[in-house]
Amino acid sequence: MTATYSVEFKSVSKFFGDVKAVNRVDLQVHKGEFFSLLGPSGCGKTTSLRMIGGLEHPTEGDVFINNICVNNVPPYERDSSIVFQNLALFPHMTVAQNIAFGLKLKKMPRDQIKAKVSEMLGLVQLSGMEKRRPDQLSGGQQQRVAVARSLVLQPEVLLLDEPLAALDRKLRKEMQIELRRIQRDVGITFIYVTHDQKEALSMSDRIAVMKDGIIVQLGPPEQIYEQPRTRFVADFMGASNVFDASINQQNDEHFTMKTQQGLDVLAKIGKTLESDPIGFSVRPEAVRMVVGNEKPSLENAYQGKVASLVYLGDVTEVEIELQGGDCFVAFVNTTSQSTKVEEGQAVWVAWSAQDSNLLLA
Amino acid sequence: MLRRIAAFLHRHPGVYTSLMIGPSSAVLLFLVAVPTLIILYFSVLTRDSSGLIQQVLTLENYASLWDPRFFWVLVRSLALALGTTMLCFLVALPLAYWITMYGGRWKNLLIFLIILPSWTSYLVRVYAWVFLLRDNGLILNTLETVGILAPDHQVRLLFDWPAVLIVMVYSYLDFMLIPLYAALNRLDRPTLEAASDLGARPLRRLWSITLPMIRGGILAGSVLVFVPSIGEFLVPGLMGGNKVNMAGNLLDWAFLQTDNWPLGAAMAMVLTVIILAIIFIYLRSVGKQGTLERFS
Amino acid sequence: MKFRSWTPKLLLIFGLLMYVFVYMPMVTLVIYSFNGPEDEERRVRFPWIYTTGEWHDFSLKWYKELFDDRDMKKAFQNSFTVALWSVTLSVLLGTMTAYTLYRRKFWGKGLFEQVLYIPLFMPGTIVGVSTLMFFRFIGLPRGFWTILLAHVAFSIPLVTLVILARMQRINWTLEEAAMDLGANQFTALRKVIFPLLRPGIFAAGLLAFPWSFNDFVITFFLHGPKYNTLPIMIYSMAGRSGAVSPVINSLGTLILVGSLMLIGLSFLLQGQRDQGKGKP
Amino acid sequence: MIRKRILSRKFNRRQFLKSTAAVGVLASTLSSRHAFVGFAQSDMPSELLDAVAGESGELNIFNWSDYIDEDTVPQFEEEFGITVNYSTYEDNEELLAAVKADPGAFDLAVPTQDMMFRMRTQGLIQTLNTAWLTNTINLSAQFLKPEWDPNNEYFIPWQWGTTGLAYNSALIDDPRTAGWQLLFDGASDFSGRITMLNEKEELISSPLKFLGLSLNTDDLGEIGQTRDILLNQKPHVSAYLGAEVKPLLITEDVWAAHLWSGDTFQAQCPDEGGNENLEYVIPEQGAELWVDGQVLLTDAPNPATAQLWMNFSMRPSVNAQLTNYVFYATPNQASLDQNLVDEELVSNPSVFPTQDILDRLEFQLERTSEEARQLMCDIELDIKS
Repeated sequence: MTATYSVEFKSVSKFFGDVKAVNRVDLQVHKGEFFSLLGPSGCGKTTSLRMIGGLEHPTEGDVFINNICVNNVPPYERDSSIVFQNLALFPHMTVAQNIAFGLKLKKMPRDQIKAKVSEMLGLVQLSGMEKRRPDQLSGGQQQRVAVARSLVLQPEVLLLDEPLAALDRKLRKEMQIELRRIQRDVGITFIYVTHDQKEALSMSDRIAVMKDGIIVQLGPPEQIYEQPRTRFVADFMGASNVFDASINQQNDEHFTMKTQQGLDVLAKIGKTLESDPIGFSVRPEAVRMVVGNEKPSLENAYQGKVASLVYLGDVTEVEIELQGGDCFVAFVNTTSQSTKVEEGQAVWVAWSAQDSNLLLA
Repeated sequence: MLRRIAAFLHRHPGVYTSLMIGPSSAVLLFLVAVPTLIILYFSVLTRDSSGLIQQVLTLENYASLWDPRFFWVLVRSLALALGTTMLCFLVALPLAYWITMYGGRWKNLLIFLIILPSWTSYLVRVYAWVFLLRDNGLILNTLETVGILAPDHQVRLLFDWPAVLIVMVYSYLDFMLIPLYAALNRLDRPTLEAASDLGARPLRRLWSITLPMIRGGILAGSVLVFVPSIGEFLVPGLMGGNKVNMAGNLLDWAFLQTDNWPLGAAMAMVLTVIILAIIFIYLRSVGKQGTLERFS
Repeated sequence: MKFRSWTPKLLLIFGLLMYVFVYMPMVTLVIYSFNGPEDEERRVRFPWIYTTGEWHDFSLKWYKELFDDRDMKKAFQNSFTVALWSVTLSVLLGTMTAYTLYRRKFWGKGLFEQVLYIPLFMPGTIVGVSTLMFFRFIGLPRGFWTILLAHVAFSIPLVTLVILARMQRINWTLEEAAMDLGANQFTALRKVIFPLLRPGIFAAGLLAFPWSFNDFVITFFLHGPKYNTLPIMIYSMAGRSGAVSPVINSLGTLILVGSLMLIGLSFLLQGQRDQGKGKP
Repeated sequence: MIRKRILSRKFNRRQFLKSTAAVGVLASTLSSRHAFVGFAQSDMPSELLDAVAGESGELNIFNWSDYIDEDTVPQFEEEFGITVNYSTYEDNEELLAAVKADPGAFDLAVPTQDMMFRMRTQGLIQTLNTAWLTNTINLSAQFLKPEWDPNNEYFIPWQWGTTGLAYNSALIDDPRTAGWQLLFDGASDFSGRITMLNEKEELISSPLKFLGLSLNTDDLGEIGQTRDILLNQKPHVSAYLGAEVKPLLITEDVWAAHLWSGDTFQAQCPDEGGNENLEYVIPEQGAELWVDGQVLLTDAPNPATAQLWMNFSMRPSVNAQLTNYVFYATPNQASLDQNLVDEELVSNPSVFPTQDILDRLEFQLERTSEEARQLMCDIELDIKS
């Protein structure tokens, strides 16, 4: 018996003229999962979402919802619902009318609609706002209405297209938590499109990173963050220490990589690699900076001097230039008095071989 | 049922598009494109001596248009249309400017008041001009009373081209005013202020900043006034006393007075070609945004 | 700086003069509509004499006659019927056209747009004679249908352009949202796009109705001897008697008052809605 | 019901109807409508009424605008139970174009005598059943077998008039007012104060008469002479108008006009507001006499009803009523004999010219020469371009 997926792509492509917006993508989204599509603009994430919702028709391949091919099912008959980037609340209807819109089309009896709407308003904490029009609500409230309007239909999957992009930082943070809470409460599959890696990391069960119409890496947030598979993912996830390097030596446990500046770096292999690595990355929080002459007892340890200091509040970002010319960034806890350094000061840079993440082509 | 249709149309968006655009395409095809071809067809038919049309092809109708009299009527039409356009522009620009800059919250009302008269019959208003413009009419009498005209003046307005021009400007003013107003309203005030700040005198500013920036509106207004006024026939007939005739009067003459459809069709064809050329050049130079300007 | 101070005043004077220019014929019309014989019951053979300039007496005679005039009623009815149908059809087709032009790509779209704009510019005389020849060619006798068809054809571009302008201001994701929430294309149009488009449609109707109601030139060529619209009737009455009958002036005055009331009402309704919107 | 309506109508009217038919109506309304139609047999032959009964009960009339008394149509409708659809036109050419464009739209029209010729040659009109038209006997001798319709089988006269000269005697004190010289020789003296009629035939007739020629001439040289006369006059002509000149005559913007008799009388308007200084002359060189008559159109859907109307129109009372309303002359001798026409009209020589004036008048007939017609079109184009 095959597993039931909420959403499945089988070799799905979407071409707009010569532009391959989505290129032979295979994807499975599990039931009840909070799944994110992450990538820069134009990577095909929104197009993928719209194909699930039925607003775009795949050029090739099949889209499944609940193991049923929905290629020829119009959006209004699909068991999915979208929360649009610009929310698309109907400006001529009240909050209650907006939420009831889909239910009315389903010809649900009036009293049931009323009950459902007030239940939904409770869920998104908007009770008492039924009579207002969208333009009388704050950004966050509008957000909630949009989510409620879709959720009230109890779709198999809720599709969210960068719904928080227009909000300010603080509200965004709140809404992230709120969305996650709602998703846990209702247990519906969420597919969330975003270009903000922090948002994806903080909310998702799994993340698919897309680039040029292809999923380049798919996995849980920790994996995506700690073990970016390619240079693109590493860059996109905000890693600062990314280096081109080639294999120097290899044994059962370790690789030795050589950077262009001639630095030899040790990396540990967890599993077999599909192709030869072309570089490596080290997360700044894994890099240790040690003041003094004593070499730290980690596999990789090099001497350099402090090139710049950027105060970030709780941590200080220290850039250290090694003798070969490579630059490393380390996050140093600001509160620790012992690590007070100045520009030009000589320091050690060190990290464990496990933290050297190999990058593939 | 409707659900099935909707689903079908969803799968076949081409069919949906055709259904949506089909009726108006048919209307445009049969009432704009085909009639133009029919003009062409009638213009090469023969009219026999008893006035009946014979299906004999001939170019004679075009040949008989090669007559200085037709030529002068055409020139007069173009000249009066051009005069109307220029006068409309000269009058509408300060008016539109005044409304935009000093209209404040009355702006919409002021524009609306200009359009309002067009709600009552055009004919009645045109006839009213006869009584305003005649020798013992309100306008000349007022000018005499005020002393602008001497009591024994020989100024005549009615039944000559000044009357035609005045009433044409009256009829077409809003066609010019609205695009100009729309363009001026969109004008970026800071840009004008920057120009003044950089030392542009008002007239200089008008010439080198304002006018170029509302070019689209000026073009739209000019075409909307110029082209329809070429074919005008009511105003020159009534105001020109059937002396200052324009192309439209000749069409009326050929079709309804002398019942010579082939000749009239040839005239209409020549006019159509001229007008289509103007529209074509205009659409090329501003694109469809320009046409939209009048209405947004 | 001196320049600045007199420019607005000059413009103001000019502007007021322009309003005088625009309203002079209207005022004449309204005044003459009240100029009648002392004895309102008296039968007047040549009512047009009361519009030649001399002031006789304030009289409501022409308003009374207006309501008794069988031909006038008929012509008014005809004009109204044509205008109503023409507006209904052209708004329907124009909305469909505008929607398709705005939202869809199709073969021949460029050409379609070019042809669409032509009627906006074409002089009425040419339109009149060309459609007249067309109708004779296909053997459709002149009358209601010829007028209506021509009016529809020449209102569609007007309506389409007005609605297109409005469509530029619509958030089209709403249509997708509606479909996503379970509305098919038609329901989405009806429940979401149409309500948002309503002001545009209203504006288009407001332009197209008086256009059709008052059109003289095209109708002149197409009306046929048995189907008179109001402008045609005014033309023939005025042509025969030499002046517009004061009865027509009273009709013109009533139409003016009616449209003012209509506009005032719509402004009022609009205002109330805007106020309602403002409240939290 | 019917009686009540008719009584109130009749007593409200300015002139009380004296015709036998009207009395008959009053007498017969005690019974049903059929009975009173039956009564009208004295006036209308029974075969005609039978034929009418077989038709649709409607009548489509196409007439000049403002050319009928307000009560004529209702009177006919009430008497015979027919619904009349009444449409109007402004000039003969419009009539011709309309009849050609919409065959079957009308039963009868009222062309001027020369247009009747053209319509006949183009097969647009059909012969009448003279046996039905019993009231023909009421016609004046002049119209009773005229040259253009020797058997009265095409054309039933409606009203007639002349095309002459209207001028303001207070503004123009000039011996040239006796004839066409006022408008041609005197044009420069009254520059901008004179108007000419707009219609081609009328426009060219006046210089022909001025030259002492027949207005029916086919001689190209003679017609050609009018071109120079008209072109020399053109700079001084204020406008080429039809009836639109009437208000301008009243306000004295126009001092002299080439105009029809009835319209001049309207501008003089004895009722009120007219200009009493207006005079109408039939120029000494002669002028055009015309008569508008009813014709039965070829594709008439209700030919019998149309002829019923024609016969009705020849009732002395009905035609007198027309004359009293439109100020043109009645072709109905019986109307005059029974003193049904207002005295002020009968005694006015511009409406009913005296015999010596009548001798100077000429009917326009249809030109047979295509060249002459072409030349006239060409001259008209010279004036209008």
